[in-house]
Amino acid sequence: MIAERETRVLNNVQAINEALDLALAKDPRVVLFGEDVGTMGGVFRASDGLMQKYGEKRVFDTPLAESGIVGFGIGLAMAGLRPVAEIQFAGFLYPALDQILSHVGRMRHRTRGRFTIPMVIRAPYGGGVKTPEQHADSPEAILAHVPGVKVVIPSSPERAKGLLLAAIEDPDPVFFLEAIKLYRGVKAEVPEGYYTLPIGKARVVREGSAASLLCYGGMVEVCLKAAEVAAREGVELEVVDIETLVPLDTPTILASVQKTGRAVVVYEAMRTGGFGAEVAARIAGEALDYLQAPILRVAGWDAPYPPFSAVENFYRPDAKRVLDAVRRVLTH
Amino acid sequence: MIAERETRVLNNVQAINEALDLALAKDPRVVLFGEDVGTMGGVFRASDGLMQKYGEKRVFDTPLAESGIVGFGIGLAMAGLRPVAEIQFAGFLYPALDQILSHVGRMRHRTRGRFTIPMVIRAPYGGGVKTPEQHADSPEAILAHVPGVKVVIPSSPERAKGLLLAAIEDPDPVFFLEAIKLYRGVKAEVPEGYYTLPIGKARVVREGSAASLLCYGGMVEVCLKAAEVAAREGVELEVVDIETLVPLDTPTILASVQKTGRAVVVYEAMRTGGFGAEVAARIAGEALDYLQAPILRVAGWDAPYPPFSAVENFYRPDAKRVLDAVRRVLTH
Amino acid sequence: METVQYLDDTGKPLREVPFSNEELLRGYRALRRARHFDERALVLQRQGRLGVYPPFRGQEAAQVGVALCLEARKDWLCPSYRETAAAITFGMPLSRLILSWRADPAGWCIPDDVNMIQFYIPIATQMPQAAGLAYAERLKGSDAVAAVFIGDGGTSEGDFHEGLNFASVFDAPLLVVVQNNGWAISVPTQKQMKVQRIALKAQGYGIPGVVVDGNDLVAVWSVAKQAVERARRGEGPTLIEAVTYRVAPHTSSDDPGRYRTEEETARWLGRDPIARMKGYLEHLGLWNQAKEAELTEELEGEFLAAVDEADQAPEPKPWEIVEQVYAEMHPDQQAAWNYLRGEP
Amino acid sequence: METVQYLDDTGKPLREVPFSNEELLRGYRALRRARHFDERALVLQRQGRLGVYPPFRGQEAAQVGVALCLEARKDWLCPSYRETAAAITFGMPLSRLILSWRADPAGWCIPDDVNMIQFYIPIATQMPQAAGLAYAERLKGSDAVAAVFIGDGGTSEGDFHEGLNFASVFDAPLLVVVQNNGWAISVPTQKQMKVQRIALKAQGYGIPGVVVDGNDLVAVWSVAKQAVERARRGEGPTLIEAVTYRVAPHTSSDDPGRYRTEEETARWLGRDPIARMKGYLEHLGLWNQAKEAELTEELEGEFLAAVDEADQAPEPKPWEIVEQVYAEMHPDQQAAWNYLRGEP
Ligand SMILES: Cc1ncc(C[n+]2csc(CCOP(=O)(O)OP(=O)(O)O)c2C)c(N)n1
Ligand SMILES: Cc1ncc(C[n+]2csc(CCOP(=O)(O)OP(=O)(O)O)c2C)c(N)n1
Ligand SMILES: [Mg+2]
Ligand SMILES: [Mg+2]
Repeated sequence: MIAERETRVLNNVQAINEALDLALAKDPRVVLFGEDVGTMGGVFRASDGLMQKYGEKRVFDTPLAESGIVGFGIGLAMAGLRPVAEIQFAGFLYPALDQILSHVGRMRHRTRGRFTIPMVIRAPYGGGVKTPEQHADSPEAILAHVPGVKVVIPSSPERAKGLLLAAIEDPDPVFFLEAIKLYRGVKAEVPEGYYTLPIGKARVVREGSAASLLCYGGMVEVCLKAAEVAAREGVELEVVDIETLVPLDTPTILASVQKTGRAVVVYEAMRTGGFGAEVAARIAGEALDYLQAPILRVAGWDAPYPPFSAVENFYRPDAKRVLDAVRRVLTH
Repeated sequence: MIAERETRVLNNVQAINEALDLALAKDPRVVLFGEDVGTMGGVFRASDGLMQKYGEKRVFDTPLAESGIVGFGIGLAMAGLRPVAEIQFAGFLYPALDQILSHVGRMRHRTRGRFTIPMVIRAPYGGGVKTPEQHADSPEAILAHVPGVKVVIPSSPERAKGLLLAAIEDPDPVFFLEAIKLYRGVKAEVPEGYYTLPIGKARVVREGSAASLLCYGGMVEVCLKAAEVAAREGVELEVVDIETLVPLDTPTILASVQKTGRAVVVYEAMRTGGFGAEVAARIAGEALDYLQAPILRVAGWDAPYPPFSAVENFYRPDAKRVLDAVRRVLTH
Repeated sequence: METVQYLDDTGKPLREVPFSNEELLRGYRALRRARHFDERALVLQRQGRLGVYPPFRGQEAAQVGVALCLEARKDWLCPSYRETAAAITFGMPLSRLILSWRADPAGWCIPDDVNMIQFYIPIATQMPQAAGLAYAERLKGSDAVAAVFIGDGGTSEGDFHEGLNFASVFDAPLLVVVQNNGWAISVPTQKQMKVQRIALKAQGYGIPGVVVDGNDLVAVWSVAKQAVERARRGEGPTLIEAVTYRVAPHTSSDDPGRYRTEEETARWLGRDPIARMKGYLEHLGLWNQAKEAELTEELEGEFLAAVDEADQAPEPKPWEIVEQVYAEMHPDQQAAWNYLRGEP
Repeated sequence: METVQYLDDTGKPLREVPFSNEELLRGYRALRRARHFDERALVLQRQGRLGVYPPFRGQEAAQVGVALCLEARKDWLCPSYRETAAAITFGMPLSRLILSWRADPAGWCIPDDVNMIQFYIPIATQMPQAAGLAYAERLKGSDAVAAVFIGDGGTSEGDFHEGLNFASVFDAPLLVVVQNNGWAISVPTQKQMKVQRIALKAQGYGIPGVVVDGNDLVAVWSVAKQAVERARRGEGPTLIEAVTYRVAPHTSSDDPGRYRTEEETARWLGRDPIARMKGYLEHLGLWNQAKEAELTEELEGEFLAAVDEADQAPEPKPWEIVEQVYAEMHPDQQAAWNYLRGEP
């Protein structure tokens, strides 16, 4: 918590809306755009009231075309603006992946620094709220495999606000994924006014000695819940909120695993090729001698996120599945 | 090697051309298409002579649009054909990623089997031959994170021919990535006639006891070279050609690592989030107790594949870098 | 560009109508069936017995007029998520549609005798696929056609362009039906594109483009009929812009009050496609109060039966989510399946 | 659609030419500079002193005519990989261009006083970016414009459509120049699209579309001039189809013999843009043998100096490949950097 500041209770969407408001007020180069971002204030209301407050030149609706939105943003960025684009759902980043893979991450490298893309691309991601098909995807592993971009996934209103402001100040492109489940699912004290939080740092959000739960975004509350349950049985789990996937704070992850000797990586994307594989690989590459049990992954199954609402919650990891894995590493 | 068969010395492109020819001859549902695939026979000549032989209804040029090519192929497949699409370079799969992520891998699941996509998408991938920018990308990790698709990457003419014929027979969508470096770089005996090789099996291509080199595609020759050099120093390395990334043959990988106790994963894509992370994670999850050293990864650096020819070879792993890693796991 | 119209807003004919009385009655019945489903589906949704539902009120003629020209066993229907009316007319059982909007696996598996692709969420992705489906029929030597639906907003996506281009280059037997309903969620068509008429886009592809009054069943039906005949003759695709209006919210979760005025909607309610067709039938002396009441009762019966049937669908099992990923289960799915069944 | 033309194939004027003698001489000089570079670059390439090189022979007028209307410090040039002639005229130093086609980092870093985006390999991706660059200038209140180049093949990509739509919706001050050079590697324009004239696509976006003889410098120059003035006035984008022909191979690695006849190429060699302009200048008495010889000598001197300068560029260092990935190096790049420098 930022010291000596008034706070207010906000949910994630409100915190994000406040961050966008503060960024528009502070830096005239900041522009906000995307589908339904202007008049309507975004389908989740993240930009609620901002077009009305800052005008259509700063906050505007675009045509329905994600490659166009990202490509247009690249142009705005190269011309010196600070574009903040919203992609309505992370599953709709897919049409923009060519612009992302071919340009967003390559521009600085290709032009040896002559052109850079200080752009933020926001998108709601993840499941748990019975959305229609493809509204619950978690494509962070794809983004983390794009050279030259940063990937940030906040897990609370306070973090979301400070990290989003840091992302907008960042000289490099930042993907900012917001867990849909947390938009209105969490309310917490948020410091007032403008503040930034450091991109590239993982955080121990609960200390423990029995095993490390490594997670981010929507899985943090799941892991904290699992840790609580375990604590009742006297098992103290450590929960690490990775928060920034790229650049990854490997030292903080290793320090936790070196302390506990056991690691469970939790993410809701499809297991194979998910970002948790990278986390596991780094541990296996740099802290193997400390491990007393296999590194387990609790993740979405190797299947599409189910479009079938009645059973969707069997896809997304929950406290029970996390605890099953914890039991396995503890009894190994 | 397929027993009791005449063989002929072919390079990879010739082997692939022969497979396509045999598939067109055997199954009237097979159609070949893509940019410059018809009249010109493909920029690498993989479909050389096939339009002339089978006519423009079986083998045809398309407009320059990858999303269109894959989407069109999906339609052909749902209507009962066996489309084989060529994407000119793997780096140009990016405009098609929406069709791939939204539909190619989801169709069977979404329609509970009513509609399926028995389509093969071929693309040359990887570096080492001083191609222009984005002609040397290795996006296999992205494809391996798409639920519902298979990913095959052959490492020799014999394997390429038999696996491509298996891919075309496969009831599910198969991505078939062909290492550009091997197209003309390797010549070998290839069995004559129609034969298929099993998708979903990894192969020990060189036996050894000191450590396991886990690799695929263009990295297999690099690892074999490293193994030869090591052998001269009396160090026997085992080389496993993963060959099929999805579905991954975990047992063969684990068996090798359980035998050697040491694993080095080699791939040329960017290290972070690369498919080698998945391989390392599976070993760390299922064979940890057998490991006598950290699992190391030798891969492309966390940067775009360099568009700068003079120095591109410092990006792609070579025998020296593999041996540096081997030394580290052996001296651990 | 001239807008094809047969009936005025009251249903008075403006020109000679090329359909027999039987056809007209069949058409009206199809409109009413769709409308009835839409109204009752919204009620189910409010009762929590459907998931997110995208109503099509006001767009019935634009969808039904096209579907009436297609044969479910032979031709292809490629909808977005908005085309439940087209699906009903095309031949999808109502119970499946209820299950479909309940996001139930039993609804997502389309019957073998209905050549309809599932409702698509990712905008415009159906376009190149529809071109491929249509071209495949040509390759197979059949005279089947495909009809693909997309919205005004959908025309902005790259796939709209790539699909149209492929369809035109390969002379695919395809109807591209753009329902210009004025809105893409909160974005009006004027912000979506600079051009006044979407049908003008056809000129960039060397194919015919037609603007039709999307609230006039006779107009849509006859325009679609000609396009289908043209396609069956092997003369290639047609782009049809059906000018209509989404008088309902974008979906059951949308609040149009945030972006548009009641007046605009009211104006379009006065052009209701069903009232217009009814007016015409009455003008022809083919319809009256009694018949209307009878039909309503029949449709209600049909709907209730469909709901019963849908309610009898087995509860989806957790492990179904890892089935049908591949033709056969691989170890990764098998492990998940075992876990979900509580087996070790 | 009528094709704008000022000079016939011999250079005889067909209508009044809106440029002064000084301008005409400047234009001819720009054509010759480009041609000279292209010819000498191919020689370097054969000597192994350039990487893969995409020649533009025959397309000089289509590129130079547009670049002559732009200011390098103020306006934006967004090329594909084909527009080295536009880059030269726009103001890129020849030495940088040589290094650029040598795939040398020193060439990929564009001088600060030249607002040119790097040559792009992924087809059509420059389109929405150019719309963004152009719109940004409007937002900033400047009257700068952007010109984006794309090929006939590039028009098939979704980004061509999305970029045009964004540009038109936002009235971006943009010139979209499609060089219809007849081929996309081995695919002729007729297989790429069904429509006869690419400029017709403008009608689908509510913006002006112009067809111009791409081998007629005067025509391209005047059409581009009007489009730039229109854009500076804030009236939005223009689509220009420059009809030309790629008389050379697609790149230094291509063999046109696999897909086209000598005759077709020969026909277009007879419409050479430089011969036509030269003919016109001679017709005006502004040019002769002596001047031509003098110019050639001067251009050769300029080129040789540029090669010398390029050759003096420092050898790229291995560790440069992990530099400039982010504003500051992260541990992952740092580790790679150390390894590449041979430091532990
Ligand atoms: C690729 C993609 N981007 C964004 C969305 C979110 N979305 C769903 S419907 C919609 C508006 C569609 O408008 P239109 O095409 O006119 O169809 P209508 O809803 O009017 O029938 C949007 C933006 C999506 N489903 N897919
Ligand atoms: C997205 C993408 N797909 C494919 C390619 C391979 N490719 C390079 S140039 C080319 C043809 C381009 O033709 P056109 O747009 O007419 O430009 P021209 O070469 O004639 O100048 C192709 C297919 C590419 N570079 N990018
Ligand atoms: Mg609409
Ligand atoms: Mg061309």
